Amino acid sequence: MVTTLHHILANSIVLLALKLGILLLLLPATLVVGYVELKVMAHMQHRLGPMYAGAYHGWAQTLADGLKFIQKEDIMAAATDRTVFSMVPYITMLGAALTFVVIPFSRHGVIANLDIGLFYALAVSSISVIGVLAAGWASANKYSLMGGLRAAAQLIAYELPLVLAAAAVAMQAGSLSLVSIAEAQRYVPFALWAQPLGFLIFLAAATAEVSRTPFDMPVAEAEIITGAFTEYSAMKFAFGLFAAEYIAMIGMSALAATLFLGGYVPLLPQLRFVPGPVWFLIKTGLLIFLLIWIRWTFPRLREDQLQKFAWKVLIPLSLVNIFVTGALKLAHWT
Amino acid sequence: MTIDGDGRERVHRVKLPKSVSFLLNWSRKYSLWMFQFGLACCSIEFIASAMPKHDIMRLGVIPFPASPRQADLMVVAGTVTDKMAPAVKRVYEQMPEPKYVISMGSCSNCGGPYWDSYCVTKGVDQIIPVDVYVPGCPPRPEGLLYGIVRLQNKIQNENIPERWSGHAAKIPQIMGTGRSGGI
Amino acid sequence: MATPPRSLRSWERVDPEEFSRRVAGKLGDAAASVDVRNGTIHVTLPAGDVVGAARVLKEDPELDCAYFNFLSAVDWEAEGFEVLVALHSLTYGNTVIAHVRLPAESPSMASLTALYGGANWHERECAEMFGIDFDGHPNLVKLYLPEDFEGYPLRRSFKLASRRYKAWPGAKDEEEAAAGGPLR
Amino acid sequence: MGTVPEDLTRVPDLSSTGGLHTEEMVLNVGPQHPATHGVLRVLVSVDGERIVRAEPVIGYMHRGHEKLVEQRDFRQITNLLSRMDWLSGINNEIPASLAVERMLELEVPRRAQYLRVILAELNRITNHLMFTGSFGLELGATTPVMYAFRERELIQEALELVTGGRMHFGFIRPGGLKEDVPRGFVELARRGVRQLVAKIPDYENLLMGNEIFKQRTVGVGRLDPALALDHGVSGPILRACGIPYDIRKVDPYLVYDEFEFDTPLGAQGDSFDRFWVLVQEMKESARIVEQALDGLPEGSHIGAVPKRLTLPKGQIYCHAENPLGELGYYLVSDGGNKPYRLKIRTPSFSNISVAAHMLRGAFVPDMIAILGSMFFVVGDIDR
Repeated sequence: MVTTLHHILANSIVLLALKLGILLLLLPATLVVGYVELKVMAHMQHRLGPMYAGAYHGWAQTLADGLKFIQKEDIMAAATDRTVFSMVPYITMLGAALTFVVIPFSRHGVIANLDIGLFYALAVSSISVIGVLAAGWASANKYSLMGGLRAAAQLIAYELPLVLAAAAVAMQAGSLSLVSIAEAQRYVPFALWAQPLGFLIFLAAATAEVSRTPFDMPVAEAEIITGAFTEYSAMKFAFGLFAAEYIAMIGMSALAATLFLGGYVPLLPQLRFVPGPVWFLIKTGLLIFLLIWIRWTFPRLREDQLQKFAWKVLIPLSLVNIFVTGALKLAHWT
Repeated sequence: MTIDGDGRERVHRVKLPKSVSFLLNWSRKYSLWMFQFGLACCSIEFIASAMPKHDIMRLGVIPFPASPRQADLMVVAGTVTDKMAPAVKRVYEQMPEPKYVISMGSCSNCGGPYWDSYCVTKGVDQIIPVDVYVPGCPPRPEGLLYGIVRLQNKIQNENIPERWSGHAAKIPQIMGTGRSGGI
Repeated sequence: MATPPRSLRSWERVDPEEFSRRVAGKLGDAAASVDVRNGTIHVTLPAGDVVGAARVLKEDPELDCAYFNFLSAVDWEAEGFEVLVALHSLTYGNTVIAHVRLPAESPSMASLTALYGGANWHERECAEMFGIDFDGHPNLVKLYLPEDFEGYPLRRSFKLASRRYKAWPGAKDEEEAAAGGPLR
Repeated sequence: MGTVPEDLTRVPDLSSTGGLHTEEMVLNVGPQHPATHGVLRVLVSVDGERIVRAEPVIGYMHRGHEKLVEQRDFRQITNLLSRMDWLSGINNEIPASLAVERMLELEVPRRAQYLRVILAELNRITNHLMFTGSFGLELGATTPVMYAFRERELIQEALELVTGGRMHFGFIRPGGLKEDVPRGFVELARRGVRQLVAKIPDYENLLMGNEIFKQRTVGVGRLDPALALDHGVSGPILRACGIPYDIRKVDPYLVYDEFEFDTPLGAQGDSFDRFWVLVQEMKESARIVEQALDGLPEGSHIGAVPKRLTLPKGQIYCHAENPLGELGYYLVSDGGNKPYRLKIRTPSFSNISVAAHMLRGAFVPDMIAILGSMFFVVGDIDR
């Protein structure tokens, strides 16, 4: 009976609205995550963080930030390539946001359940780097250029382990569809038994993908002054760097939660009454918290050290992981 | 903008609904991204104000941006020398409007203990407009926090059309002499 | 890597009196006078061969003044300038300060940069503050002040403009006030 | 010996580019840059991310202390000198008073000497804590600086209780101290250093125990001892090269010879060693403070100082171990109540003059690690 209900829901207009809502909710979600980051950071550092904006524990801090950025003067220096410069925020935002098209919030709460969902998610998530590179080039600023080049160099280093770790998951689940992958983890997430190594590799690579410490060399404030985004101000900055970073962070966390923690699938059969989206949000939230935690604890690596780490550690490890997964699969089925 | 009979520019007064103007002012008041700009001694107290004991972030002052392009507030903390003055001015010019300046400490207010030096600019207000002066040598972190609250009050009462047309006169706030370290 | 300096290997404090006798013996005629004041050895060198004397101080294993402490000057107005070169011997724990007298008109001295790399900035500072020329310095441009600054601030003849117009903060002791100095 | 070693003056071999012709880019770092904490400017020529040449440009904080003290009398100059290296006011004031006292042959009461040592060491701790935190900050770790300031505020509280100031104390007078310490100081100071010693393992674990931190600092910015001596490098940076030059030991002033403490020495002279020495020195300072608090004698806080402070004609060189290295005052008196000339030999000036050699051949991110571990205060460089 439950399945029929789902079936009806899957084709209703209500669900269509829900699907659109997911995309529309992305901006408010960045505000929430931004606020959470400020508060978590502050409490880790023995501080309180924002307390006055919005009266209660500074809940409206990021809202004020957003409203303020709208009012700021949009500066473009004379030497900038104006067209490319202006396009950058759209590219980085879009690249980050498109991932959500295939991420299942519940069994049917997915905008498009593509057969090659995983492939699609990994492909679109690397679009934003083009934006960063373009920003570095168009800004006509040496620091930005260095930031852009660092981002491009980083892309090659982390993209391979990211894809290889995801490939092992696809092998394990026997599907590239994210819904099938989540379903394959009913009650036992992959991170716990089949893919713990893959999970760690994926997390490391995903941190590099969203340029967060210890892999935040493309934006390193102390070295190259927010890198590619040195010259950006006002809304271009808010969207190009801030919103894009948070959306990418949410996106990668959601992807990792789906691939390794089972996404919307409950952790225990007894807890089936808790709806799928809640499970999904809890798991994604945990991973976001983890990323924030790492961000405010570790120093950053050097670009060449990241390359070494990616090529000499992550990639061999992920190949081993694939091999082991394949071997186990073979042993199990024969 | 039109030109008056006597050749002066006159701004068409745009009336903003009170609620809108309140909201816009409120957002700028609580989102003061502060440019990390330390010059001399005061910069240490300036850093101390961002640290656990005083935690300037409570007031919505976010000390993140390393680039002036993303900053709303510049705290000139320390002695401005004649050699540094062009750089200070340039940094100020790189900030996007609406922007605010707090002059922190006696040196940047008036030269302070270096009043007779041959290479110190006596007062940063000679090169950039200042919104709030915080006295002290150096001011205690609490002094800076009070200065920020004064700035926030000022922002909350701003007339947005005037400010954006560039016609609002900059009226600096001069704080009462609080208790401060040093001389 | 170069051989570690002797200072690394051993460390003993030699009595300043004894060390000054050693300095006097090693420098011989190169030093006009050697004496000890407050535990520091003061050597007066003629302006002619400062580098030679410094080389002896640095390279003689019994002196071993390899540590370049500072270089500066004192303006004695009509009596010319006195350049101070402070060297330290880590091995024997003594500071040697060389005094070099230069004329008030176009003072000039040989640069120590070839012997002590650290002298570079000190000489630049000295040149910009006192107007002393250092022969053989690779890059004798202004160190502190803006390019267009005129005058040599640390010369006694350089008066502070602010002081000229504003005698604040007034007399600093009773005698000065009695002599008609400005009051607070 | 003592000259610049060949391998450090040479531009590094760039054959790693495979003979590819690459263009150098001049990058202007500063005078306003987050990594130069203050207003140091470094002009670097980079090839990709490798530094081919680097030239520090200083003078952006030159305030003319040496000229200004000629206009102020001996009681006033300590107030100005306190502002020179703004992280260690007490330590700046001490040798200036010492110079005056030695010239006048003034007797300083033992209580004042002990209190000077306590205040100087507390000040050294606050200075070192600042650099402990900011070094992490520059390498991208934002949290250690917050923890460092937590302890710093505690010790600052003790200093504030005594002097009324947080940074510029103006508390050391020729002949002794401005005032005696108030009640409760001994307990507060003891609590401060005890908490610090208890928390130091936290910093050690958070930074030095971190693999990424090691990767960024071990072997980075190695300073050759001969080059260091040649440039007059002193303080923790020199000791990180393994040279036991600590003025508190080699030329004891105040009552430092009555206390038991060690001089931590590094072996490699790289960024990691410099940081390690810095952290160890805090423990040693805490040891000194504890001993001095235990043995604090009773008595007066200031000796018999003449009402009118005039110095006999003469010259004196007086140096002390500042937190950052050797601080020396060369005082020339013409018999008046003001210094005829005061040459200030600051540690940071000499320390940073060697930076050009250290930066050559490093990567741009290494520049941050090197400059961060050179522990300089711009006011101390420029005076």
